[in-house]
Amino acid sequence: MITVLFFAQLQEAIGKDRLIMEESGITITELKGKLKMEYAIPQLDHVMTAVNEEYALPTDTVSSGDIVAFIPPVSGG
Amino acid sequence: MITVLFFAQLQEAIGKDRLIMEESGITITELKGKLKMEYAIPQLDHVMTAVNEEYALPTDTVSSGDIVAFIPPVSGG
Amino acid sequence: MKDRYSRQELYKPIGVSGQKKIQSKHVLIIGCGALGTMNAESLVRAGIGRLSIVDRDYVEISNLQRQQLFTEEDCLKQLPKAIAAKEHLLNINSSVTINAYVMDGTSSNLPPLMEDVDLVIDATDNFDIRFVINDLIHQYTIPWIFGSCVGSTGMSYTIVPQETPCLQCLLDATPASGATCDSVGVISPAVQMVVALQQAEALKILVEDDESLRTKLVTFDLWNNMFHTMDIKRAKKNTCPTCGENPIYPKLTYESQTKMEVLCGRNTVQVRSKREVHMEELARRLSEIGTVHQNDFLLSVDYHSFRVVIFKDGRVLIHGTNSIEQARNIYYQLVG
Amino acid sequence: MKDRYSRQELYKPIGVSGQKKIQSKHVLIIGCGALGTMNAESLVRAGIGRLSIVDRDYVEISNLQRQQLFTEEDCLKQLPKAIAAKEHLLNINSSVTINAYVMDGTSSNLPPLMEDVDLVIDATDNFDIRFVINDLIHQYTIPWIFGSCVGSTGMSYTIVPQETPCLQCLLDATPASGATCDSVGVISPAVQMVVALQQAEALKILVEDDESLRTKLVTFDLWNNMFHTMDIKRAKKNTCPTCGENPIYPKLTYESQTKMEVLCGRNTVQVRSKREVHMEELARRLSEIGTVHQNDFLLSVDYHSFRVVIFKDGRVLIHGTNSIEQARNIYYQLVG
Repeated sequence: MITVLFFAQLQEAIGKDRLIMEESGITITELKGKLKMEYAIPQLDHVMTAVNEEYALPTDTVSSGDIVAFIPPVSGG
Repeated sequence: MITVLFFAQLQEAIGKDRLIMEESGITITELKGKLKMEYAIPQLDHVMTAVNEEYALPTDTVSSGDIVAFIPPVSGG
Repeated sequence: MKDRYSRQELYKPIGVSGQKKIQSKHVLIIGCGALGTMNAESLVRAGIGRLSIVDRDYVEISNLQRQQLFTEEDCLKQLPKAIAAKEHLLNINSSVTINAYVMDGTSSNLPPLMEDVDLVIDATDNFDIRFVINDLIHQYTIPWIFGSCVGSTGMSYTIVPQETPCLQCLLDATPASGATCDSVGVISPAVQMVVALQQAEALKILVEDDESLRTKLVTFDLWNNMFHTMDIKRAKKNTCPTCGENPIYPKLTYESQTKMEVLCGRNTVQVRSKREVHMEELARRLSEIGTVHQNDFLLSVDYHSFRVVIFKDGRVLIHGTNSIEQARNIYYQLVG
Repeated sequence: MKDRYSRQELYKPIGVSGQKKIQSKHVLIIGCGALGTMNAESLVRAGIGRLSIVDRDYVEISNLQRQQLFTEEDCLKQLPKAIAAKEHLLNINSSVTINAYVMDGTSSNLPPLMEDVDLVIDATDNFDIRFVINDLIHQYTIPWIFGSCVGSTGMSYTIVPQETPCLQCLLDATPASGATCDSVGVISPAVQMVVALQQAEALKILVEDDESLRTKLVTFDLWNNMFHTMDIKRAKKNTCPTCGENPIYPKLTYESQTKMEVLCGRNTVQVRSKREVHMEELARRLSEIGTVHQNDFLLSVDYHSFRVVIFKDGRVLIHGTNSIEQARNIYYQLVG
């Protein structure tokens, strides 16, 4: 079971600010793939990913208990 | 092993913003007692205490792995 | 002017209907220092309907480092803060109704100002007045947003009568003393952070989106990069004298008030407070300001042209003034 | 005026010596909108020695909701933001030297402004210019503090050349599009929170307390009560074209610049950018602004009196203007 946090405009695409997913042992790329199948979130290709508050690479593996955050760069100012 | 976080003027009394202590199974009151023996922090009687980000009572017990935060009320504005 | 609030109306949780609500609401800000001016500017820019501001002070040069709105000219003119703020706020948004009250808010004079108010924002600098506000907002059933800062630290917490624990639940008694900006300083980012937390909550309350309110107390330290939230549901007490089942609003009684009196012919004001004084802690803190002399019964310190003597029972003598106003400022600056 | 900075000097990590350092430093703020005005006011109150501000815009009524310093009169006079800001800042602190540059910062005109600067603060509204700044500050070895906000969210991150990962490391390519304040709105607490984070870091850099710098990227959402930090050490790339071992500063080349040209006699400006366009995402976002027409090759939307056509290859036509300045604003407002 992993917790996925969504920031900024991703929240609107998902309809909430977090999801609990019954996943484990998958890569960030695979996780993104699953989310894209279920939700209309094309911009998931352009976000930063953190696992347990640390910058994550697409090939990193997510384990049960991890907290994944998808953080789209915000441009306004 | 517990992590103790100190806010505001407590940091100055302790000399740093956190301590790692080899304690477990003691109450908040006991923990405060130990800290007062070691450091000159009289104001520890007037602070709020959180254990794992939840408000704690003096009789609550702290276990290994817990994060305790001592938060003195700040009055300025 | 129809585009004025467009960026706020575009923000979905507010929208056009939320903006109309904001423009129909009345907010009371108690205190017009660092937190007060910034909260006031933020609400006036957001298009609040009516804003009432209470403050007893005048603009001083040492305020300019962190208190928005005020200019060097306000300082030269020694304008009361509430008056100077009102003038600048009207230049920013002439459509807002602003009531400026130059007075020392107390349990006697604040009640009339509570009528017709949708939200109270705490921008005070001491716990005496915060406990009075805590009682008043429960008596009048108005939400309020506690905020405070000192050094690089600060805290904020939203109190909703009948819903959340109140300040009395959280802090059993008035803290003996809190660090004050006059003893350990303050930097403006700490102010900005507290106001950000307060203003987000204020907008939620004004557009009636209570479900989004933060239910936790936030504490932070920007210099040490700490940000801590605390769930305080457990702090709520059914026996609380303010928000419990049988409220008596203890800080609204005459006896509980901090009293000031001029000692005739002595150029001295005496302060009598119900609060406990922790002598060692106070001595340590006041030593930042000047040489502290201490014995078993009292401690004394020189502060500007004044001599301040603090007795163990909470009584304080401020030598060098016959002005209760001036004494009160010194008292809260040093004791917090 | 010796008491002016007393509350900052009392704060131990600054002290009297830190205050002297602040007064000897020069900060460049790029952008003078919501983040820019608030950062500028904060630094001027703190007693910064010299402040340079770059901005291409004029004060508009929709700015007043969240952009500090500006008044209704500035708006009526249609003053350039940098000029209006300078005037208000000097009323707050006449001892600060302020340079106001009314211009569109680019890789061509920003380099001379980098000379002699101790710190750059990002207060821009698009990633094109942020990547240019990222290259420049590495070329000139100046720390900079990235900040951005939209809706109730924001982020900040401190970039120190030769120490931390840079913006290029973090975001492999310019984001195809970021949500902008003109499409989804913004509330002032989000601005205040970003500025609090930026200003705390700014003061640390100015007093040369580099050990206290935050080493994490902060993201928050004030409406949803989220605060998230991300350790980004792992993002640093030795092969990074900006901060790696063989820097080429890719965004400083002529080819990489976003180019604007007036199409003769057509009342249209054409924009050519190297950035990739994600049509679905853009369409979804622009539908908040007006009816979007889309086919396999392009999408179009009406915005105020303009018609904007965006092609898949990144080319954009802005119909209804012959002004490159105006077109540029519209471009960044819509595409981000």
